[in-house]
Amino acid sequence: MDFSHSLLSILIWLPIIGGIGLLAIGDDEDTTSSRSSTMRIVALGMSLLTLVLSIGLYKWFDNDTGAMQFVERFSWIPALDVWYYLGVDGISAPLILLTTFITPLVVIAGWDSIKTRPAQYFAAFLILEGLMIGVFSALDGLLFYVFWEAMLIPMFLIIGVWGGQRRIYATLKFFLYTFLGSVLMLVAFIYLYGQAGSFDLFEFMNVPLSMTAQKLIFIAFLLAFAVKVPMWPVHTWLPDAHVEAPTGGSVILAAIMLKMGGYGFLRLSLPIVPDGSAYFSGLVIALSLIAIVYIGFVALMQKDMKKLIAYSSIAHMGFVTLGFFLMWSIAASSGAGLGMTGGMIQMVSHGLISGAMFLCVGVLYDRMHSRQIADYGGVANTMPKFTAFMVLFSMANAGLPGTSGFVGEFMVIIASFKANFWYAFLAASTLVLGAAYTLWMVKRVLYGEVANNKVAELQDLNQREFIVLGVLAIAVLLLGLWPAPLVDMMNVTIEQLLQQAGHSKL
Amino acid sequence: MLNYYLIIVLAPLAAAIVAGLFGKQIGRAGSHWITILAVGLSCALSMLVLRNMLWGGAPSENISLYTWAVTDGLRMEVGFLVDRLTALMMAVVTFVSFMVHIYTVGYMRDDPGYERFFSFISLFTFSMLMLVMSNNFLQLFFGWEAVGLVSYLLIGFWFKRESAIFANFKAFLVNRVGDFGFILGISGVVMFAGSLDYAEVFASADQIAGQNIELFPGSPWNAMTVVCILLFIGAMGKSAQAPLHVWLPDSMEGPTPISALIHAATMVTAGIFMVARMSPLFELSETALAVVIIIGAITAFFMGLLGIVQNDIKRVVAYSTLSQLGYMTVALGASAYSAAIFHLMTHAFFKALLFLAAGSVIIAMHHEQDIRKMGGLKKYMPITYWTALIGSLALIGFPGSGGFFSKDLLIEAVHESHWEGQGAIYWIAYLSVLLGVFVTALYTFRMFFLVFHGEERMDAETKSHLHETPWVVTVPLILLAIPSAVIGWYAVEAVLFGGYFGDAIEVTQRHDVLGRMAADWHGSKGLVTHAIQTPIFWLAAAGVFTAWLLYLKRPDIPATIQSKVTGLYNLLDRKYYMDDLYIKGFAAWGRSIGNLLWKKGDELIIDGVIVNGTANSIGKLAGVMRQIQTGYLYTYAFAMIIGLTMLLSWLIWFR
Amino acid sequence: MLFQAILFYLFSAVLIGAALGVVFSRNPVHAVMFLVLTFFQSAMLWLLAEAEFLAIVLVLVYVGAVMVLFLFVVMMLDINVESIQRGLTRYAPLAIGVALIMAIELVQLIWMRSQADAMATAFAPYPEGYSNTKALGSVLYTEHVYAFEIAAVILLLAIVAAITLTMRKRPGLKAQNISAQVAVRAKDRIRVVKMDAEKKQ
Amino acid sequence: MGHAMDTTAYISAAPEMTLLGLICVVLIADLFVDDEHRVATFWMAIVSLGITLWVLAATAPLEPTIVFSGAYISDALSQILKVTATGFVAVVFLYSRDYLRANDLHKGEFYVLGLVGLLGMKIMISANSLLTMYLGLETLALSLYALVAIDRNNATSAESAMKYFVLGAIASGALLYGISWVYGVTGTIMLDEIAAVIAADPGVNSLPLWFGLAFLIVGIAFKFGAVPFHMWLPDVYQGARTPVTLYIASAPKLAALAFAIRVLVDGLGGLHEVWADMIMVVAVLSLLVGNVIAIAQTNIKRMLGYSTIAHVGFILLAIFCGTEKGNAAALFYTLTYIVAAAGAFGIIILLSRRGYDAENLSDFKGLNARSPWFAMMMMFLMFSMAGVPPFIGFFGKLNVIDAVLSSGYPGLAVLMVVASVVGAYYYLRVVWYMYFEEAEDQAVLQANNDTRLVLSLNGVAVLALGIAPGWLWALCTAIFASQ
Amino acid sequence: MIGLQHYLTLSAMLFVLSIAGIVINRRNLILLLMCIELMLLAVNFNFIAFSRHLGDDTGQVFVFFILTVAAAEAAIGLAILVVLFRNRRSINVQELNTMKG
Repeated sequence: MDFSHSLLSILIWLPIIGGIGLLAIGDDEDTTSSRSSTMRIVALGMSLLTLVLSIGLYKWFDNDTGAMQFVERFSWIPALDVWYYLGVDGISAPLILLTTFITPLVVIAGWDSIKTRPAQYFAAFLILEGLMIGVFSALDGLLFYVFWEAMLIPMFLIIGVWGGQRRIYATLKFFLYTFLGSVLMLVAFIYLYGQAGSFDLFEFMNVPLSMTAQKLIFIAFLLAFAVKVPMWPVHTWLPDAHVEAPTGGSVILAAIMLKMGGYGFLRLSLPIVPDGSAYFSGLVIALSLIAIVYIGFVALMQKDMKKLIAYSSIAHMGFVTLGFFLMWSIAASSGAGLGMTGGMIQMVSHGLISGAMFLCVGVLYDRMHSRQIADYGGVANTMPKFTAFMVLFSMANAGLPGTSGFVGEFMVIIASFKANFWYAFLAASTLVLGAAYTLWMVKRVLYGEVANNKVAELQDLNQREFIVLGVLAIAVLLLGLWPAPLVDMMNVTIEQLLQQAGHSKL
Repeated sequence: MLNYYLIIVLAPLAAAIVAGLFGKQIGRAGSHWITILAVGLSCALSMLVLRNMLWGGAPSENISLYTWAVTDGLRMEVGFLVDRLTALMMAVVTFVSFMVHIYTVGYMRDDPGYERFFSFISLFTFSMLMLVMSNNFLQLFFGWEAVGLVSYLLIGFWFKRESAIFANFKAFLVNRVGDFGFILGISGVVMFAGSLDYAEVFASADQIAGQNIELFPGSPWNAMTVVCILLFIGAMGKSAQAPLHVWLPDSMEGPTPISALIHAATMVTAGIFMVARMSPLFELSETALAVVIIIGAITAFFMGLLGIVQNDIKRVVAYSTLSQLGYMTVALGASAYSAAIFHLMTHAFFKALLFLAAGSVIIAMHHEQDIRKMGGLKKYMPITYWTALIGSLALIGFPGSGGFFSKDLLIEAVHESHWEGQGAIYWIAYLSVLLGVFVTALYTFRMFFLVFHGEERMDAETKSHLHETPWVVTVPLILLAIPSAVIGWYAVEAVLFGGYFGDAIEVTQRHDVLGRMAADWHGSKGLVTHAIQTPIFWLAAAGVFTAWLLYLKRPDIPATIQSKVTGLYNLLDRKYYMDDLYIKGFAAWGRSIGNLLWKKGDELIIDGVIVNGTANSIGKLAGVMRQIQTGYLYTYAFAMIIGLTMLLSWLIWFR
Repeated sequence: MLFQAILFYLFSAVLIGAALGVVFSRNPVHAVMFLVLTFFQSAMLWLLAEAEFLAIVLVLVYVGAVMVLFLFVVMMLDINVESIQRGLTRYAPLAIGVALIMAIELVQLIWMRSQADAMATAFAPYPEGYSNTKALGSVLYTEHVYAFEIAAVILLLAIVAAITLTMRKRPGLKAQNISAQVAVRAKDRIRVVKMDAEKKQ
Repeated sequence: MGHAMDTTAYISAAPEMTLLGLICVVLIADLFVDDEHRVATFWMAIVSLGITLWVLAATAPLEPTIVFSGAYISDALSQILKVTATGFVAVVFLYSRDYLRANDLHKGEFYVLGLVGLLGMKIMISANSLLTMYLGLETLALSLYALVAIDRNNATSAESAMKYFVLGAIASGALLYGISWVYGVTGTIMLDEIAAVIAADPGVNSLPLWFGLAFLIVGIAFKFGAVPFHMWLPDVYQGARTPVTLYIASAPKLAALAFAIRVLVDGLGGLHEVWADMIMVVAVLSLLVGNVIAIAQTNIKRMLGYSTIAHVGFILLAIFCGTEKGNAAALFYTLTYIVAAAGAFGIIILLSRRGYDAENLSDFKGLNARSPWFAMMMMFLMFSMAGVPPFIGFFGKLNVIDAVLSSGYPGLAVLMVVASVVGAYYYLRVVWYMYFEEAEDQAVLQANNDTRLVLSLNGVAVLALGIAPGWLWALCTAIFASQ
Repeated sequence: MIGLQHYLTLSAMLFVLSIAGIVINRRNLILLLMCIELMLLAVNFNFIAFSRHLGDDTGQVFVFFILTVAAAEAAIGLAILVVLFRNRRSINVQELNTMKG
């Protein structure tokens, strides 16, 4: 059956409808009742169905064209010339696949660890999934913005309702931080709308802009995306949000929401304001490198596992922005694409790895209700299977070749060497720093004698957790050993993007 | 041949996966059988490959297996380059690995992590093979890191031990420092050569050497020098060259088979192998070669010295490994790549042998490793004794042993490598390796005498249980002792002078020391007979004599010396304070930087002042502004009046 | 003309004085009285400007009705005059300053910045036989009928609102219900209960 | 000016006349209804509004009609504002009924005053002369004063009514003073004639007229509750009983908008340059002051009061542009804002019960546990007010920002969005209390099904409108394009 | 020559005076209401003056309506005042601050 002409809409709305359905089923105080289990099954079914359908996206995706595929275009607000305009290319399709891949895992991970209002919990994730796919597939500025902002709402609730001790501080900080960033993007959009007469992103790309306008628009975009990525120094919401969010929230936040920032740079900043991007590329590179080194050191000292992983996310996302903005520093004929591809791969891979890391911490948290490294020690004695996964993902986090964590970093480091030796020098410091903070945590949490009675009583992974981590492990290894399918998806698009970004609008 | 290669590589991997994932199901015996068979198969096929190369005249093969990724004109592939260098390494790796597998059955008999251990060492074999068989930098780096990973896992095998998990963390980090340079080196290769493939890179070596890179504004560096030094930093990490050597002694926290396999015979030599493999590049940068030789010389001599003061049996061997790796590095720096590889090979055998022998002793001593508590073991463990003796003699380069050929010729090569513009570097290198011979003999036989001879210093309980170790332990010892003893005789000519490596190793005319030495080559027998005329022999003999004197004849002297030169002793005992520098220096410094950035940077400045500061000041502002809303009618009216007056004033005076 | 001017200044002076009295008098009753005086003076001034109808309405409606209402409330609420603090608000000086600024601005507007010549002329006198009342009456019910109806609504609204706000049944009030008292019958008041005689223990 | 008279006038003004007649009917009929059956008055009021709506629809003008010697105008703008105002007054009555009954306030006067207030709004909406505008304003204002004080036993209500009254009187005094100057300079009080005079004679565009304009702006700003003429607003919102607050917060904003547009755009459009600056200052101050002080509030009615001030800033900034787009944006913003405001106060009423007003933010704690559905509705409303898509509030802000940007004020646009972020905090706080905190009060929400239904529709409307805002925006632009 | 300017000036003085009275009064509310009456009086002066100056009766009609509305306003204002007094037993402006901030 070929439903490719409306595949994107299906992917967006199916989970959202599922989420609404869950809200309609409603919560039951008794988490073992048949209503509760129906609800879980609906949630899982919806997310799996979305995943299965999204395979079509991969299957029917044409690697040889840089044009938009699976395009849908209907008039939405004719008075403002706003269109319901969807489509994917090589940079959005992988991220959509990542989204559909991660969501079922999150649903499974929350299967019975969520005791309060599970229907709302799963509904929030399903709705969030739809909205995130919407962001990645929207080709109309306003539609993009609507999805972009709407996404904050379920996340706000997820952190706030099901989060930890300081959840309210964290979720408010998360919301306001991101909101502040994105409203400026909105102003930029409206300005562009005024210039182009339409919210169509391609119109935005074609409209001529003066240098001043480009600079200002770039700053607006930068704020929006830098907060989302997050880049130093607007990163401080992330550790708090991650630490306080429930496991599923952390996973989605790290795995997908952070990617929005990177995606935004590619989809909006580079093609719409190429000269502005060129002008500020040095700044972005500097911030990325600071993120890599500075945050590496900060992560080293974290006492809270989730915070450590959160900080490591920031450092890893530094590679993404670094890779994207190298193109203006590279004089050689090739290499810019390598950085950009590397950044993209890093996004996908970081989605898998950080998600897996947060799931690992979630496994421990479900049992011990502590995230403090000091409360653990010698977990390997009681949880060998878990240890195996955790070490694998830690290694991936440290960028070990053979895991997906390596691929993007490798490409970006190579590309940055082409730009400037010292860029590469600072970027490569993550090899040491990343290993230091990740493995130090591994050492303190997993290894050693059993630290206390609580650790002694830990149960190893149950089947559900095993499946979740196993699936992620396979993905991490597969992507690490054979990234070609993913890279092939992006190549043409990135080439085209490079041309677009390299072509001055002045 | 591709199928052979694939089996060689994948058999250990498959075995590792099976033993790792289904260890509980297939049981202990199942685990060791499957891994031993797999590695045995690899070993047999590797031998076959080597045989085909040596006698079958099989050409070197460069096979691309699959495309890892292609982007932006850069092909990243996975493939095999099997030439003579590779074939040799494959044989060595799989053979030692095979021996260690067998040995492990005995050594780890009572360990609860038995299946896991077999899985790991099989995985290691796979990784090492990937490293040596790679035909490109990407895969090289993959293998490079994968062996590091397995090394990490195995050093920390007994993860309950605080010292073990400290050691594995340290090992990984120090290796990562090396890898930091290595990946930059690879990036440099890609930048200047535009490819990751060995063949293409080597083909454009001249072109790389013709370029400059400005590391600092205004000071151009030769691109080749930069690339080679960066690559060599990677080698320094993996092959534990000073100052990145600190992890290797600590890695002795791992089970002894691991020390033998990974931390003596194979993984640590990856750096040597890599430099040899990159000979077409290193040859074009004398600066880089000078760096290599200096680092090697320092390691060879100074690490040897440390061996003298160690009391842990494995640590002594470990320092000896460091020193021997230094020798190999010196050879590389002298452009005697073949000599380095040859020494690598012989070293693999005899050092694995020594480690396994040490392991055997440790088993017998019930995991007591302090040589001061041993002594007179000769009569209890004859097989171990004799094999250890063979290993020790090989190590000190006793004429005719495997180590003799490799080391003697290596030193000779260094002696010859006297080309223009080297001056002091040459002399430092040469003297280091020469004096190193004495040191080697001293620490080797110090250990040997303390363990096997002299009075029995162990406690009665241990003593009552002393007996020779089971056959799974002794058979590998014997099987390793044989090549340790005889390999030199057969291989030396072919490897060093027979052009064995063919085009696998490239040496420029100017640096071709081995070529010059070949002129004076009179066969292995000649070399052995002339051994007595060389200073090397006498230095070694002096070392053995000193050891005998100090530790058997007059055991009171060492203590006296120790008390006389406390400063020097402390320097050695504290390993030149290198650990202190790293742990109390860099690590502590890194942590305090981290703390500073976190507490002051993130929490105080960014979060405290900027983020929450803004939020709080808006909150405070709200608190202040609401004061205006006093609740009094006249205030409200007054506000209106002020507003009105402002509007009027603006109209009348400012518009 | 001079006479008119003299009258104008006289009335104006009294007007301002009375207004000041309203603002500054200590006793509310006095203030009301001053306000009445103000209105009277205004009516005079309006008469001077030949707006007779409004002058009379002002006196009738304002003085006659509204001011009486004010007075009534003042009396009804029975505010203790002595207890009322004499004094000005904290920022009275500031307020007076602002008021002065506004005064200056208005005066500047009226005397300097506008078309002073055109405005300085006296009002053109009405023609003979002109009746201010008649003129206003004629437009009030024709041109301004809509506004007039609205004014009626406003008055209705005022009635409804005033009643809603002030008319109430006091919850604690004890009142007689005469008709209920008259209608009462004896048998409703007394109930005869039969009971057995008490037995002795 | 040949103003149409006779039957056209009566047909045009039929909605007002019908309403007035029905008010009288309700007023008299209420006398015969005892307290137990007061709900009859409610239904009569609802029916009256229904009839008015029908009359409105039946007499919809095809083109702008000016009648009653120029005092009355009927056009597309008046039509949409009247329809909306009528509808919202009905919604207010519906939301209020149960609350009033529970709190012994269920009197016919509430409905009568509410209807008279609506009449006042309509008069303002249809005013073409400054006189009718003033009279409409007073009709509305006097009803509101009385409504605020309607709970006679409540000292707080009385206090807020008093403040409202005094300040309102001052404002209308200032307004009248301004009108007098405008009249003195232009010689007329008809807005269309004023526009004509300004267009014909550049000489009148001078300081005296500007002075009059400044005083007029005071009146407009007061009606809207813009800084610094806003101070009555929080106190009145807080002090009035919640149904009254609901009333004040919803429909009268439409009248204020009509007031501003009729006077500033239709009448004094020629002075745009002069009033734009003044409006801008007032609007920007409103944005900042409203959003900032709202953060410090603990009483939700007061908080929403300050939020209203901030929203007014947006509306005024739209008017400030002086373009068709700006006016349309102002209309759009006002319409969508009162949908959200009505819903929010509706939910506050829903949470209240006998003798207990859910006035404090903390009363919203744990609402999600008590009633997930209404918690979600309140969340929709809050996010809509905060301007988060896909709720309709976002499109309101979008259009205003668009108008401001296309008039060439990027700095203002940035200021507006930053102020929105500050504002988002206190809306989020409501959501936080509802969802993240434990309930202190487990009482079950009591409301009739019709109230629940309408309230739900109201909540869903902000989402539905947000998903399909196109028609409304098209309508708003069409209204101003036709003028 | 008594003309427009004189009346306007008088009106302005009344207007300012009434405003000052409202702002600086810290005593009772009735006084506030009276000040408002003064303010309306000032407006009326303006209208009458302009009406006479322009020779146009509209201004006077306006004054008529202002008087009407002012009466209604006064009635409602006093009603509120009475309600307030009943609840508070005071009409002191300074005690009227239960809501603030």
